[in-house]
Amino acid sequence: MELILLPLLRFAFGAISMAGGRWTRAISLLALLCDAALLTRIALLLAGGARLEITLGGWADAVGIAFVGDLIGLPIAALIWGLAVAVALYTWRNELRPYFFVLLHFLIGSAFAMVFTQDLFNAYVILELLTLTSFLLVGYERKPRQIWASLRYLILCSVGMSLFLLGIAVAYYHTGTLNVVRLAAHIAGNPSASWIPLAAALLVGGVAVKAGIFFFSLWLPAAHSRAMPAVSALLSGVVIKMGVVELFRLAEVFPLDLTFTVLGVATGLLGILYAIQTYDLKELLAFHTLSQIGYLLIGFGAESAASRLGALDYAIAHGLFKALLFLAVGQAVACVGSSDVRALKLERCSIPLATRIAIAVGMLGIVGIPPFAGFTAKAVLESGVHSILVRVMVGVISVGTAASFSKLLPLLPARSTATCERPTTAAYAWLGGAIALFLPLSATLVPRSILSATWQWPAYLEAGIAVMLGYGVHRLLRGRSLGLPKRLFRVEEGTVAIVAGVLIVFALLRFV
Amino acid sequence: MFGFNGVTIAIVLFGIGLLGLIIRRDLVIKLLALGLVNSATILCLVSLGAQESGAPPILTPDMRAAIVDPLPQAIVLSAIVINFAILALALVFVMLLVERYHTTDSARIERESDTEEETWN
Amino acid sequence: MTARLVLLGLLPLTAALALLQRRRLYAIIGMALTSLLLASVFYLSQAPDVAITEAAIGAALVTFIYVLAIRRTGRLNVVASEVAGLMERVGDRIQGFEWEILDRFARRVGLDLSVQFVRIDEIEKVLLQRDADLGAGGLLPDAWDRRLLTSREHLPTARVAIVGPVSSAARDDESDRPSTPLVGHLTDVIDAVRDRRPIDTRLDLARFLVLSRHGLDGYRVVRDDIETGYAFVVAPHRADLYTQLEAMIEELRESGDLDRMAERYLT
Amino acid sequence: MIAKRPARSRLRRPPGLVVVGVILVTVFCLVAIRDFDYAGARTSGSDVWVDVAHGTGAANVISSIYLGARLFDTILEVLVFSVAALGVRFYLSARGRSYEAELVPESHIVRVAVGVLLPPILLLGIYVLSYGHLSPGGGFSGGVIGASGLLFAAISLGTAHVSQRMRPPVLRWMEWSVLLGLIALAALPATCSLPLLADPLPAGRMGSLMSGGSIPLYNGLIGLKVFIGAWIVIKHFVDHRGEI
Repeated sequence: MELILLPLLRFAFGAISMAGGRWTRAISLLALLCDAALLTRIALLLAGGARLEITLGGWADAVGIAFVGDLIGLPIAALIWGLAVAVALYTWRNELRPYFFVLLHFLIGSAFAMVFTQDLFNAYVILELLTLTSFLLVGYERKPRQIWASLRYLILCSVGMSLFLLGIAVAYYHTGTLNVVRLAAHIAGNPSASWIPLAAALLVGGVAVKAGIFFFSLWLPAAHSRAMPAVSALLSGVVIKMGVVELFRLAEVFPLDLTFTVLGVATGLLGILYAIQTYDLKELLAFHTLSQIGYLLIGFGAESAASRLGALDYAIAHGLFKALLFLAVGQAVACVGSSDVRALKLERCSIPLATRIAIAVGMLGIVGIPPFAGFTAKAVLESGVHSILVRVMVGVISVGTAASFSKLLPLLPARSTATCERPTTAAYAWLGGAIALFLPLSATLVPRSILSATWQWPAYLEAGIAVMLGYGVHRLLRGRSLGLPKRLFRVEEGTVAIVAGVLIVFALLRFV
Repeated sequence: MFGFNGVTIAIVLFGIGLLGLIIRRDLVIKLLALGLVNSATILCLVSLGAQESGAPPILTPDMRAAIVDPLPQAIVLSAIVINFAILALALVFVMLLVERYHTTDSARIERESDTEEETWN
Repeated sequence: MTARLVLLGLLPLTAALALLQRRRLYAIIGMALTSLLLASVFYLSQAPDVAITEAAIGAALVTFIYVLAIRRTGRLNVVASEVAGLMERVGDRIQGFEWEILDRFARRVGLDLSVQFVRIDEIEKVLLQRDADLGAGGLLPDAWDRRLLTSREHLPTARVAIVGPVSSAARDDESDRPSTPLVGHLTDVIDAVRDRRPIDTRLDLARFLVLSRHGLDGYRVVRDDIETGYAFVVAPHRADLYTQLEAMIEELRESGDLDRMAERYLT
Repeated sequence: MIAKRPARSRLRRPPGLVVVGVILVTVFCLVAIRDFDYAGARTSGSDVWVDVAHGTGAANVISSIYLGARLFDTILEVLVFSVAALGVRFYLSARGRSYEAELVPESHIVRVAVGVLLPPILLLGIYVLSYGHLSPGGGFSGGVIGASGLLFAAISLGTAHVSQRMRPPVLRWMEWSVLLGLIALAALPATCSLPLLADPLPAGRMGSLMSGGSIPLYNGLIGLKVFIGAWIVIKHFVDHRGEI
């Protein structure tokens, strides 16, 4: 009941916001409060040991849409809520049209629904609603570059969703169900049926377009870096994560360990390489989102409880940090008037102090410096990865992260002569608080034994070495371009890459 | 295996749509190709249940044959509407791009938007 | 069942043909055909619901939207200010001297003529926004934006300055007074004359004739000496139209048709 | 016509991508057709849905799934449609023309034709909508058929003419209130201790107009919503025609 009420209320608030008027902002606050109450209630029910499973409308299990609230869904729902609050605080003084709030309500409502749904076609519709709302939000300011970025986003996502629907067709034809759990039971009964690789490749490929996997999501860098900061934060923290959530669901149905590891490593490495190459600050963050999704996939592909928990942990930590970074960087860029790191460096005095502190905190968290949540999550994730090769790759990605973020170091130390202070400190404080709170919270997710095992000196040492090496790489490469092609990110290349990606996933499942 | 049936044709249409998306540069035709890709999946789903002896999924007092599987048809209705929504919005965005770049050639728009100086605020 | 198979076989053909078209309109029509075939296939696949929805949305609505969105290459969009004798509405039809020229011109170059009437001071904006190809309706050749192309004058006219109402302390040296050209709609001037409000404006001959029907007692009317004439204004993106239009006006003038038309409409 | 020839060659896509694309797509199609393993129609499992239809009382099994067992999908779909209408209006109206232009009516015949054709089209829409639970059709197709009738009127008489009847402030109000009504209708069962999205009304005698529980209600609301949404989309496209 609470599970479905959460999205439905958001939709109702969205419908009311369509009317416009001066109550729009008050309604968005009311929506946040309602969400908080419902989420608390769900958390209490779960803590009380209840298993939250409903079929919408009270229909039989075989015909209705099933919603399940569990310990994977709840933290992500909490993350969505936290980011919604941050965005509300960040845009508090901005002049926004009711239209913006309508889209926001719909986006958050559908994200809540996505977290709980167990139905493949329901997931398809939700993902489409997410695509459309986020697509409109990217183009909200109507700058031509934004429009072009979001049009590419729409086209590629639509191709991806068509692949997903084709996958649904294959799976439904052979099993007669759309429910993930029932599908898993079917496949467990006959794990070598010839259609399984095709269905898995289509479903995974389709969602991967939305989830920010490198082969598939070539629209992502442009869309994320050109949107307005609040929207970028939501895209990175919420919309992308919904694709990842669906991938995790699929991982419970199909044997996807190897696929996830391969895709994760490829995504991580390519994301990092492009991040090192670019000097556009917002683009850097966007490429980073890719590399971090790579981490998540590696964690989920490692097939151990610890790494999966670590991945979940990391998904939330990344959502918080990346949102903080996008918001802070957005403000810095607005103050300086350019998103080029070199221009920002020259004008760094005009960036407000709070913004620079926020950037520093976000950086430290993403790079994985010990007291921050990023470190814990990363350590837990790595503790579950047993293959040496994959561990090395994870290490390389860590080094790359440090290297690409070293570019931001010169921004930090300067006396502030800020002239364009905008009252967004509350958003930073909120996210900062969430990050600080996240440490004890993650302890409730991850068993104490795993947690204490990771807080050991090898992990500290590893983090330290990674940062040092990263800085070294940064000094070494300084000013030199890696020569990676930029034209990869066009529509045509994106389409070819999606088809190629589906075939690769298919080959991995079929022949390996 | 390679029989002549709805599913096969649907997948062929899907392929044609993808090729159109890759080969044609005009954005309007790209959108047409995207529409074809979407319609192809719909054809695929509808074809899952299509059979000669089946009856349409509408119950009448004197049913002579069993109805075909209605679920794919029901979910396809949602997909058609969603595709329309996507198309309408994509066309609006193409209009906005034409207003700025005076062309629907994706390569040209790509080049101009890359060289364009972004003005913040 | 054979019907269904035949239609299924046609689908890839029409789809491929549609996507191979060079002209967008043909591609759109091809895809509409494909959608229609698809709807019939759905109907024959025991899916009448899907067939209806696909026919209503996929085949009809989507096609309409595409056709509405693309630029009609076969259309000559004229933006005009309404002037009696030159371009005026009579019931559902438009007639006048300039209308006939444009009508002949559109026929000659094979375009459909479509006219939008706006206020005279908005014509320039419309043309610069590329919302129309050609401006007409008693336009004088001077004082247009430099990007617009002004055709040669097709009908001589003159400017008339109207000042007044003339008070007892009227000055004599009107000739070197700076007088403002006509801005806004003719109806504004007419309203002012009716209310006997002071005006100081210059009108072209055709508009002056309309105005004079409302009685100009008490207003001083001075005819400019400078010879001028009516012209068409062409939007910058239709330079091709400009040369053709020039050639055609020249032809009409030489054949004497222009004079005959002027006689028919303006006397 | 002003396009410069030399610029084209620089913009030409490298043939490599096309070749790779053709090969990959072909392989994809072959693989998909082979591994789909399609061997005739799926027939098993339709009994479940017949039971569902008997539960809702709607003779059209599709609409009993669409507005019964999978109602949540449909609500989301209506939201998608509303978002589309919202987006079209937001992007096209703000950059609207800054001058008033009146389009000259094409001819007398067109006007008469619209007068003759419009009522039957609207009637057909209403029929398709209100018999959606008994025969093929429903809210979406009914709404779209009605809106395409308006499309004819808008093209031939101008949108201003049609907007005199369909006034924008009223439409705006209806737009959100119908959506809210739909969500409220879905949440209503909670007040009589049924699960959300359930159907509180009696099923009725199958085959009669007053059957199907709340399905005709949903059809009506969705039809209204789609009619308005489609009209908004059409209006803006007619106003901005010929822009690409």
